[in-house]
Order: sequence, then C-alpha cells, then structure tokens
Amino acid sequence: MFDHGQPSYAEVNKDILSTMLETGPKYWMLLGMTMSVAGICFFMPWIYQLFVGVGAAGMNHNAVWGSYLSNFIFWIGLSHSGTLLSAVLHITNSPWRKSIYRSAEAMTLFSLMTATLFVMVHLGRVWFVHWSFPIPNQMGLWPNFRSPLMFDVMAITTYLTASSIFIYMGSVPDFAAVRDASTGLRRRLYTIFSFGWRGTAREWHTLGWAYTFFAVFVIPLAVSVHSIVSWDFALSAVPGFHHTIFAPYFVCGAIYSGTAGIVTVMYCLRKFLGFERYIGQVHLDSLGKLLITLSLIWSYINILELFTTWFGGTSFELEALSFRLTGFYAPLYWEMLIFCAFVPLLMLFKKIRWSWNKMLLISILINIGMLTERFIIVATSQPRKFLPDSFGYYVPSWIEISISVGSFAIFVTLFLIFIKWVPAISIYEVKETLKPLRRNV
Amino acid sequence: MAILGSFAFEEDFLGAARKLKSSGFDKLSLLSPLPLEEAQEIMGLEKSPVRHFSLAGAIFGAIAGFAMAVATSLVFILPTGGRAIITVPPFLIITYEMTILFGVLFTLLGFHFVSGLPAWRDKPYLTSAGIDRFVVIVEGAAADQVARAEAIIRDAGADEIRHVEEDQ
Amino acid sequence: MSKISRRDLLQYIGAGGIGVAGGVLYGEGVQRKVELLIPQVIPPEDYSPGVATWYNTVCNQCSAGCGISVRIREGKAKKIEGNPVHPVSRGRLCARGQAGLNVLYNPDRIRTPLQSADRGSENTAEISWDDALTTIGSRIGRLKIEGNAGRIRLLTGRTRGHLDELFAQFMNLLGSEHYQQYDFTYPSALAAANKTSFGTDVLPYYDIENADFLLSFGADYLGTWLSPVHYSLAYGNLRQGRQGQRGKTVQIEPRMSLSGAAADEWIAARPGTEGLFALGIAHVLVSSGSYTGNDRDEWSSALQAYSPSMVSAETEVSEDTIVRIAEEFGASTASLAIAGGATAAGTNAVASVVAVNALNHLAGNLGKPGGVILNSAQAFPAAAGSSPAGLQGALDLVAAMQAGDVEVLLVHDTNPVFSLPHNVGFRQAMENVPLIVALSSFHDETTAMADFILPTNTYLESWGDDVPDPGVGFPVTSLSQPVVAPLYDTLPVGDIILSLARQIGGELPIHMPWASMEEFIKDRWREEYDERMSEGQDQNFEAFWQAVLEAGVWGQPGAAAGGQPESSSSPTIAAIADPVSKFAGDETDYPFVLHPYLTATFLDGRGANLPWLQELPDPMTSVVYGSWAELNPVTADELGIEEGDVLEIESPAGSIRVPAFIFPAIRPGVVAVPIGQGHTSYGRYASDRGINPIHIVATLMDKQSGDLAWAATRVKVTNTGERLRIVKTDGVTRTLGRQILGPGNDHG
Amino acid sequence: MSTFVEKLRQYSKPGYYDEFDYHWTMTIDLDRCTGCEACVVACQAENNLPIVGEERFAQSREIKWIRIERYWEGEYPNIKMGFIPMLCQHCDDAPCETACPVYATYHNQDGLNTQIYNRCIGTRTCAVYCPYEVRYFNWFTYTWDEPLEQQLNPDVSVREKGVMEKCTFCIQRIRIAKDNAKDDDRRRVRDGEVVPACVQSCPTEAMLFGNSKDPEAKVSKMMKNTRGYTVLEELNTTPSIVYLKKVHA
Repeated sequence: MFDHGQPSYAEVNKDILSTMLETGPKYWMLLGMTMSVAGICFFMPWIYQLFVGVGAAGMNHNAVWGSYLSNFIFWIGLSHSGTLLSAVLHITNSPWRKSIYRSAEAMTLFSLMTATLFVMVHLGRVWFVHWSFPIPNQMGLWPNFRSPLMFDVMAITTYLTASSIFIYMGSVPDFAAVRDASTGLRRRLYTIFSFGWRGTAREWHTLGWAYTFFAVFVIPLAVSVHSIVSWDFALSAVPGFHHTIFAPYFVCGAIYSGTAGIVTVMYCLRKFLGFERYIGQVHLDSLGKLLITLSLIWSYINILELFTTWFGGTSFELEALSFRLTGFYAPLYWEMLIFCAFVPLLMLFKKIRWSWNKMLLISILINIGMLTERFIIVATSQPRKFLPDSFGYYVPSWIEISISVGSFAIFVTLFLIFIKWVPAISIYEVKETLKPLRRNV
Repeated sequence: MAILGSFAFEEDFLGAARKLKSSGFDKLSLLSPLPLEEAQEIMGLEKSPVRHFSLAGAIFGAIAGFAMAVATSLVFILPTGGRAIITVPPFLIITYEMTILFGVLFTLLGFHFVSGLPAWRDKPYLTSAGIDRFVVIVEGAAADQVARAEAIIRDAGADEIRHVEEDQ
Repeated sequence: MSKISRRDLLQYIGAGGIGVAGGVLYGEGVQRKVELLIPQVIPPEDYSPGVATWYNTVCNQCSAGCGISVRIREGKAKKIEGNPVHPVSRGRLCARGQAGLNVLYNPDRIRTPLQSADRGSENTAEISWDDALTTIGSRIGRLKIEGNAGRIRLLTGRTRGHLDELFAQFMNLLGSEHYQQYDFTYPSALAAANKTSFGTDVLPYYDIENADFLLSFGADYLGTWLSPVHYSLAYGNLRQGRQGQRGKTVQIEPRMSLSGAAADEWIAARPGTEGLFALGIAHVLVSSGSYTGNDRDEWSSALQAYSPSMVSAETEVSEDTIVRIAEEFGASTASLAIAGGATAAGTNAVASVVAVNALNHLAGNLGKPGGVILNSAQAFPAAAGSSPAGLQGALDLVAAMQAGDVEVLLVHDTNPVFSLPHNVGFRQAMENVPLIVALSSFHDETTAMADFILPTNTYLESWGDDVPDPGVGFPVTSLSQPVVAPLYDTLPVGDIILSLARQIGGELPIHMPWASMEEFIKDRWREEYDERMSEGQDQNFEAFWQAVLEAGVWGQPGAAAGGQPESSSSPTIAAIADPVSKFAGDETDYPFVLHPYLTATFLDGRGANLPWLQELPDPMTSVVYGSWAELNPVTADELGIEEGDVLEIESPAGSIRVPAFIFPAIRPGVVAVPIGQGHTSYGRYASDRGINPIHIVATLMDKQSGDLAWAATRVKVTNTGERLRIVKTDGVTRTLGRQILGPGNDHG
Repeated sequence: MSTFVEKLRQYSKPGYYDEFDYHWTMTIDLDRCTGCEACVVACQAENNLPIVGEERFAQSREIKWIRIERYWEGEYPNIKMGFIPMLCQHCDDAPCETACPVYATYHNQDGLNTQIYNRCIGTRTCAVYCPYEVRYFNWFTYTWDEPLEQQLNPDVSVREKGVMEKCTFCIQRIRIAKDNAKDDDRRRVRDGEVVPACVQSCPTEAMLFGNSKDPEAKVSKMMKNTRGYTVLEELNTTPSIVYLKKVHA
C-alpha cells in the first residue's frame, strides 16, 4: 500500500497539512498563470460574446448546438469519476479509495462548475437563466417540467448540491485537523468550517452513517445525471441522437473519462504535492484495470451503435452515420476511436500499467478522445438531419476554441485554490488504512 | 469538572473506555483521530437515527417533486407537443431528482441533529486528539468519583491526564 | 444644525429608513392593485393592432405594370401587396415588386440635387434645386435659341403613360427629335416579329391561363418574361385551376429557367436553333395533316426544307421528340407557343419568333381562349409608350456623342453604362458630352457620369399612370399616386421637366402650363373622360377620378378584345427564313456558348441595390450575394472544375472572372452567367459584388429589330486555380430517397 | 370535488386540442408552386426579418421563416427540379414544444405553435429538435441601415440577440381578423378572411390557408385531395401543413 514505508499518524497530519499550510512562490506563479489564462481565454471572449451575441461563436442554422455543449458534456462526464467512484468504492469498502477520493470528489465539483459555466456560455440570453428554475420570476411563470432541459436543470442542481455536501461532510474531521494546526484567522475560519468537530465516537458514528447515505443517494444520482444529459439528445428525433443506447453510452463514457481524469490528477498530486507515500502503484494498477474495463464497455457500445444504425437501415440514420465515418469530421472520429478504443488496450501490459508517465499519457489521450467524442456527437448529427437541402457544416470559431482552452484553466485554478483550503487527501481515512499502533512493536 | 486522559495506543484507550463504562461513568466522550468501531460499540451506538431523516427526506422530495411538476402545469395550462397537461413520465424524472435532492438535504439535517454539531462552544478537547492521540473524557463525574476515574485512566496507560473546568 | 448629535443622526436615519420602507411597502403591496405581468402568455383581449391604410398604385419594378396596394401606418409604407382589383396582378405580387419598399427606404438614395466635380467619381457637392434648374435651363434655352436644339438628347428607360407623353412633348417643343428609350429587357424582337405575323407591334395577350399545351421557346414566363405575376397566376390555373384538366408545358432552352423547372418537359436544343426547332414542329404539323387551312400548300412549300431529320441534326434533339411534341401540339384544343429569352436574342431573333408565331398560326389558336389574343385599342393611345430602340438606337446615340453632336444629355431611369456591352463604348462616348444631367434616385454607373444629378422621387412618391404592356385583352389604365410624402429633397420626374420648361421659357410654359405632374395627369384624364370614358357613366369627373384613385386602376373588362388577328398567314410564311443564330467567335477558339440570363430578382441589374433581393436565394441555385457561372457536371468534370473555382470566361469582346457553379440542368457546352451583379456604383448593397456578363457580350445585332443579340457570343473557359466561396443556402439538393416531395415521388 | 377529479382526468389525456375553436391549416400545392420566392420576400416584409449581410449569410446565419428547398431528380437531359416551400409546420405533436424549458414555445388555443420571444432564453433546443429546421436563431441583434427601419411592421416585434424565432402563420393578421369578427359579433372568422403574407403573395395561388375545424373552408376540402401528404410523416409530428404533391405528366 505504501511505497515508502508506513508513516505515523503524526506524519500523516504533517505531510498532508503542510501542502496546505506552506505555500511557495511556485504555487503563486502557477495560480497567477492559470487565473490569467482563465481570464484572457475564457472570460474576455465570453464578455465579448455577451455584447455581440452568440454569433461570436461558429454555430449556425445547421448546427445550433456547438462546442459549448460538447464541452458541457465533457465536463459533466469528467465529474462522474469522483463522486460516483468514491461513493461506489465507499460502499464496497475498497481501501485503496481512501487516499484518492478527496481529490476525485474535488474534480467532480470543479468540473461540474465548469460544465455549468458552459451552459451559461451556451445560452442566448444568459441574463434570464433564472427563468429555468422553479422560483418566482418577473414572468410569473414556472418552467416546463416536460422539457429534457428541465431534467438537466434539476439533475445538475441536485448533483452540484449533493456533491458539495458529500465532499464537505467528508472533510469535516480534516477541517478540525486544520483548525488544530493553525492559528489566527485561519483557526477561526476552520473552527466554523469544522462545526466544532472533536472526533467523539458519536460524531464519527453519525458521520459514518450520514456519509453512507450520501453515497447511496449519490450513486443513482450520478447515473441519472449523465443519462439525463444524454436524453437532451436522445429525446430528439435527430438521426445520430435518437438512440436508446445513449444513456448507458453517456454514463459509461463519463465514468471512463472521469477515471482517466483521476489518473491525471493523481499524477499531479504525486508529482507536485509530494504525495508519493500515499498514492502508490496499487492505485495506479487498480485504476488501470478499471480503465481497461471501461474502455472495452465503451468500445462495445460504439460497435453496437454502428451496428444498430446499419441494421436499421433508414436513410436518415445511414446518412448521419456515413457523414460521421467519412464526412467532414471523419478524421476526428477515427482519432477518437484510436485514443479511446485502441490506446487503452496497451494497459493490458503490466509494465505500462505500472508506469506513471505512460499512464499519464494514456489518460490524457483518453480524455482528448472523449472530448472529441462529444464534439462529434454534437457536430456531426445536427447538420445531417432530415431535409438534405438544409445539410450544412459547423466549424468552431476562435472564440469557442479560446473558451474551451480557458475552461481548463478555470478547472486548474479551482483545483489550485482547493488544495490550499481543503486537505487534498483525507487525513483520517488514510489513518484508517494504517496498521494500528501497538505497544512494544 | 471533566477528566481528560490521552492515550498513544488504541488498545489502551479502548481498555480504559471499557473499564470506565463498566465502572458506571456514563458521561463519557471518546475522542479519536479516526473512526473506531469498538469505541462506538462501547458507547452503545448501533443504528443511527440519521436513516430516518434520509427516508423522510426522500419521501418528502418525491411528493414535492411530483406535486411541483403537476401544480406548475395546472397553473399554467400550456399544452406542448401534443402531450397531456399532466404528463406523468417526464414528471417522474423530476420526482426522481427531487427525491435525491431532499434525501441528501434531510440527511445533512439529520447529521447535524444527531451529532449535535455545529457546536462552537468550547468543550473539553485536546488538539492531539486530531493527530495521533486517543482521548477519553469523563464528564459530570461527582467530586468523589474523580479520583477513581483518574486511577482507571492512569492504570490503562494514559500518558497524560488533565482536569478541565466545565462551564455549566 | 450643529446641535444634532451622532446618536440623533442615527435615530433620524433609522426612522427615515423605516418610513421609506413602509411607504414603499404600502405603495407596492397595499395601494396598488396586484397585476401579474405574464407577457403574452394570454394576450390581453383589448389589445388593438392599430389601423393601417392601403393605397393603390402601380409597380415600377419591371415593365409588366402590376397594380399594387401599399400598406401605410403612421405615414410610413410598411408592405406592398398586389392590388386585388387590378387585372394584371389580381392581388398577387412577385418578390421584386414587394421589394419596392427597399427602393423607397433605400439608405443609398440621393437626397439632394448634386453637382459633380469630377465625372465618374462620387466627388459631388450639394446644390440647390433653383441653382441646378437655372443652370441647366439656361444651357438648354441657349441651345434652343441658337437653333441647336438637335444637340439636346433625352434618354430614358422604358417609359409609358403620360410621363412618356410629357417627355415627348418637352423634346418636341424644344425642337429636338432625340427622345429615345433604352431598356435591356424590352422585347424588341418579339414586337418586330409580331408586327410581321399579326400586323401590330402592340404585344398581344398570351392566354396561358386557358391553354392546354404551352410550348415555350426560351420565354421564362414565370420569372422574367413580359408579365411574370400575371403569367404565374395563369400557370397556376393551367395546372390545377380547372377540374379534371391539367395543362402541359414544354420548355425549350439551353439552361433550365424557373419556367423550365416548372415544365413537364425541358429540352435543351442546341443554342441558336430554337427557331429551327419551331419550324421542324411546323413542318410536322403541316405534313401530318393536322393543319387544314386554305393556304396549306403555301405553308407546305415554305416549310419543306425543315424536315424533322434535318431539324434534328441541327438542333440535336431527337426526331421522335420533335414529332411527338408536334403531334401533341396539334392535337391539343388550346395550344400556345411563345418565344423569348435566348430564343429572341440571337442574330436571328425575329426569324425565330416568327417561326414560333407560325406555330400559333398553324394551331389555329389566334384570337381564341388559350391562344394569342390581340389587345384592343387602349384608352390613351398616345400613352401606350414609345418603343424603346434596341442596340441600334444606343449605337446611334454613341456615334452622335463621339462625333460631338450631343451638347446636353438628359438621362432618366436607364443605365446603359451597365446594361450595354463594353464594346459599345457608351461610357467613353459620354465623356464627349459637355453637359450630362441625370434624373435619378440612385447613384448608378450612368448617374456617376453626370454633371448634375437631379434626385427624383421614387414611384411610391410620384403621380403617374400606366398602360400595362402586354395588356390583358381589354382596355386597362392604372393610376399611380404618392403613397407617402417624399422622404428627401427630391422631385417627381414630371415636375422636374415642367420646371425646366418654365426655366427655358418661350413657348414651352404656354404649351406645358401645368404646375405639377399631378395636375397634368388629371388634366389629361379629364379630357379622356369627357371624350370616351364617360360613356355609360352618370357621375361627374371628380367622382370618377376619386373612384379610379381608390381602385388604382380603370378598365373595361366588357369591352371587345382587339380586332381579329391577321387572318392571312402569308406575311408569316413570307418571313420564314433560315433561322439559325450566328455567333461571335469561332467554335475552335471559343468552345462554349455564353448564356447570360435575366434573374427574377435583379432583372437587368436594377434590383441589385435592394437588400431583400440581394438576400433572396436565387430560385434555381439558392446563391445569394454574388455572381456565378453555371456549368454542366459532365463538362465541369472534363475540365476538372469544382464549385467555387474561379473561372476566366473570355469572349472576343472581353473577359470576366467568376466562380463556377455546377448546375445539373444546363446543356454541356453552354456556360450560363446571371445578369444583375457587377455594379461598380449602385449603393452599398450592389457595389463591387460579382460581375456583369453583359459587358463581354459581343455587339451582334438582330438586323430586323436592331436588338442586341445577347445570346450569340462564344467564350472560352479557363480555370484560374483561385477559389471563391459561393454563398448559398442549399446543402444537398437530392432527396436521398427521402419522401420529401411526396410519397412515390422519390427519384433518388 | 368531482369536477376537480374530472379535470385532472381530462388533463391527463393527450388530445386537449379537440377543444379548440380553430385549427389553422395551410395547404401548399406543389403542382402550382414554381419556386419564385415571392413568399420569401412577403414574409421578410411582414415579419420584420433582418437583413443579415453577406458575411453572415455565408455562415448560414440567415433568417428566413419560409424558404424554398430544391431537389433535383434525374440527370441531364432528363432532369427535373422539385421545389418545396418549407416553413414552420405548426405540428400538433411538435417536438420543439416539449424541448423548451421555459415554455417559450407552446401550442395556443388556435392550434398554432407559438414562439414567445420574451420568454426565450436561447437554449436552441427547439431548433435541434425541429425536424424541418424552420426555427431561426438571432445570433446577433440585427440593425437596419437608416432609413430602412421605417418599413418595419409595427404589429410585429423586432427580436433581439439570443432569441429563437420562426413562422407564426402571421399571428398578427389572425388577431386582426379575430378582432374584426368580434366587432361584428361573429363567433368565428370567415373563411379567407385571414391570409398569412406568404399565402397572400403567392403568384400561382399555390398556397391556401384556413381553419380546418370548419368543414366548409376551402382548406378543409383541399386537404382531402388525393395528392395530399405531410412531410416526414414517419416522425408522427402531425403537421398543420398539407402538401399536395406535384403531378408527373
């Protein structure tokens, strides 16, 4: 479990809290950089777009949905690793979860926030976004609960709430540890954050129960969230969208990209925060095996989609399919297949599965492939709908590309802020994995 | 008057706790840096009442979700897509999400209710309990019992014993 | 004041705050009646949509003379629709007509009189009407006094009604014979051929509405030919207006036009041989015995040479097709043959149209429903419009200008610099004219050459009247009135001419005493009313005038149609000649035939400054904003040309560069380029966009009519290797087996 | 109480539309249609459609509530062109309506598929769901070159950026006709009293508009024509526009 020998309880506290409490200039430089990238690449173009109209992006009459939505799905997908994986592993009581789940959940939260930002960017009149919530507004009208978008609103709001609570509740004992290790303003803040946690048996007991219930709620929620996102597409009659397989396809893809995302994040935690002691080969190996499984499921669903489309043989679906395989965006399709279906097979070799650098590369490739997958779904189906005369093309504009790049900076910025506010590894749960200290041993 | 006993080893701590319990010290607090099932057993904690909150929340959410969707469509009779005004299948999805949302929220409420947190008042505490020490706190002990409790703690192998005034 | 302590101040602020909050609460919650703002969920019942006024007037967007109704709200024109009581448009209107609003409210209208400092540039200075009219008037007056009135020329577009009379009178009084018209779209060859065949050059009424079999030789009657709205109505009736009877149409042209697309059969005969095709059909009609007239033998001998086999060889249309069409044409009860477009724009234009007219003779459909009906005498004989002289007239004018015989040139409503081939040299010739005055609403290429630009009212701000040509079989006169007050410091053309007349003085003001065009028209109508229109009317003139103004049109539907057409077909027989067009450029150097065509949107380019029309997808190709050259897919394949490749199209008269468009319904060996774009100066929407194919048309002429043979130029096509994106709305123009056009209508 | 239950039961069944007074319907005879595009300009003039400019046109950002679609059949020389005017089909079972989270599009009491610009937040889902691709999005706030704005129809609002728009069957004309009917104490609008701008302009009289609830209306009779069909019937959207297919001689 621990590559460099078992640490003592005090060392655990010290190791993990030091990453939070001690901040070097490199951190500030990095934070400054990501914040400026986020500002320049994401917010400035967005403000421009707010003034000009969504026309600043490349979408058009043939494809009214574009990269904003594909990015939205991507980030929602990325969010599926953390909370879902953490909850599943919590319930199945897998010990290797404990040192990685906090960051994974943070990833969930931040990618969900980024995804929500993309909804905002996507909207034509974002200043009226509150009309889609069931709250009183100046229209005196509540939203249409028959709309798949309303399912989205409800699901994402619930998911965001539940994930925030999940990560927060899991961190309460650690907030207490931060409180105890700090002074002054920080101490006062963390006193509030930790609710006055002392670690009594009753507190642990209640937390344990509540946490399990959160986990129980979060699992079906996470599955429903991406199913619902897929229904935004599948509930339309558009060829290429209208597949019953879409919900499992999206959920599987989401977990797949999310898991790959965890590998990337773990690599960074290890590399930059010096958590080699806590995040070890066993994690990498387990995630590698999980990735292979997911990749195979994903490939299977893809083959299924191709097969059913071909077997169905309607002109609409076949045209959409042939456009996907051979049309304007075909190179992207084949790139996606290579990155998501073939490259992960390399992980069958233990040598690769045990190499941090190679796994990092594979995980990044998988996510590039998944980003492309979402883009292909959005961009190749709409311009090939029912009336051939209205066939067209969609090419993202510079604004869209810039905003997509900027979204990664936002994610990293949020993550950088996170590691200074919340222990990036769950202190008390790492302690659970240690062998208890015995007298005279 | 509260007595705090700090232990370096889990087994000693649990031993002290068991002994105190059997000696009739009921107002015990067992502080540990990580959840210990044995400690919870000693305290007699079995199934947590949090689960009732979860259930209540889920039921409330389900009803509220469905009711909200139906009520909205009845208040504004706006037919869409040739569907019925009360369109059950999509409303079930809303119901599902609201079930989970309120399940989670009520569970959170239940956590606070059952655990007694937030409790920002100063309570007997040792910072080391958050790091690597297991702490037994005996509260509300009568003056004549203090010495006995202290003895039990010391015998169990505590490396530090402290007395703290309780504010009443 | 200084006595207020801090505590007091806080109390006051607190009390004030509570007071304000209470007041607001009272005002918002208690006093005001609660009104939920639910915008347009249920629109309030008492919502009043406002009242619009409709004025009837005449469309001036092409020469069909449709009656229009203009919707006015708060003194602004909002919409143009067809005038339901007008016999030409019957409440309908084409795209071009509806875009008339863009003419009125065009941002590039000339708003004040201008004096040009530098011809051909937009370097102009504002000038007052008085100054402008005085300067021009004195110049003309001096020429008149000097006896050099012949050096004054007036060139207008197609003008009908009393404006035409006013122009003629003005020039007559000046003593100049040089009032001429030039209009690219005027069917000179048709008029000339009809003169031969039917004895009158007034266009007849082609009764498409009641025809069973319509054989159109190049005439795009649904898009650009004579009176598209009226013929569209007729077409609708021909197809589905009669119970159990669906008329058939056949279109013969090298490139599918709107009418070709609507036709049941589209035949791309070799360009220039359409007249021959008609003669081939005539031959079959006579030889098969379907024609039984007295002069059958004469026909027979005249048509002897045009056997189907010979015609088939020349036209490259199979013999079977010729015979089949001839038989169908002969067998139909009401068959009608019409000619226009490229058929009437070769060097043999008149001969071709005569050949087509021969078919009407042979089918015996003259003067019958579903055939050719001659128009009756119109109410205003003088106002039917002088025939515009075609290319010949323009060439004469150019020669005069070059020779320095023109001192003053007045131009109105025509743009010869744009709509004449470059070789004619109109622009260069204009430079020899000391004074050019343009009466125009827009800065077109011809106006740009003027020294004085006198801004005119648009047709929606002017008085006028019009006799539609072709008519509808009975006497009709439309009256046009200003529907809105003039937007700018502009004057109606008629008023400018009248002012000029006053300025020049002499006998002009005595013979032209009217203060305005309105007065002039009313005066003339009063005369006419007293003379003929009052028959059977028991109202006085004022009442009659009001009624006509309201209706926008006066007509006598009951009046007999014009006289029976020439019963003798001998003039037609005599005029049958070798009807194959000659082409400029020989086939080896210039392998393609250039087919410039009028577009339904821009016509000869006059519509290009209207944004609605620029944004209107071309009906056949869906292209907007720009020019293109159409090529058959096979031809394009052979030359390795794809859509968007910039082609250099070179004729003996010049060359143009234009992106290619692969068009499946065009004859191989023909390259079609739409007319209308390529303006160098015509406002923001038209300028520097596309190319003008008329410029590279060789200056060949049909000798009989003097009309430009714009379809008789050969070109060569080279791929420049550059690319230009063609802006169009179409994606894939095949149904891909989807039943979009109806079940069982799927042709992949 | 019983009425409440009754109401609930009624609201749980589809087919609410049977209650409506009007069902506005259009027939388009493709045998008459020549593809001349007069309807396109008529619509542009009536409904204040913007002039988008060449650059935006090139990016497929044009707004045409009615457009003509072109389909070639066959190859030269036996080639035919089929035109089909495509506008909002006002489907009874409109996929777009359920898509909107904010009720910006719904079915009104006349059987019209309406678009409420005020409510639209610009998710564009309706346009994705529409199989006919007749919903147009305002990518920008369009302006008119002075003085072209003077021709704007005061009965129709000018849309701002971020709003979806589409054919309304000229709802403002329907409203005027209904008002007139109300003034004259008529329960219903007379047949032919309402014509949308496109129908009004059509030079071949290919389009017909009316209330299909009225069996005597011309449009009701035309709908029964054996050539009648609806586009993309297999999607079960139940359009309110019946096309009459072209006759192939």
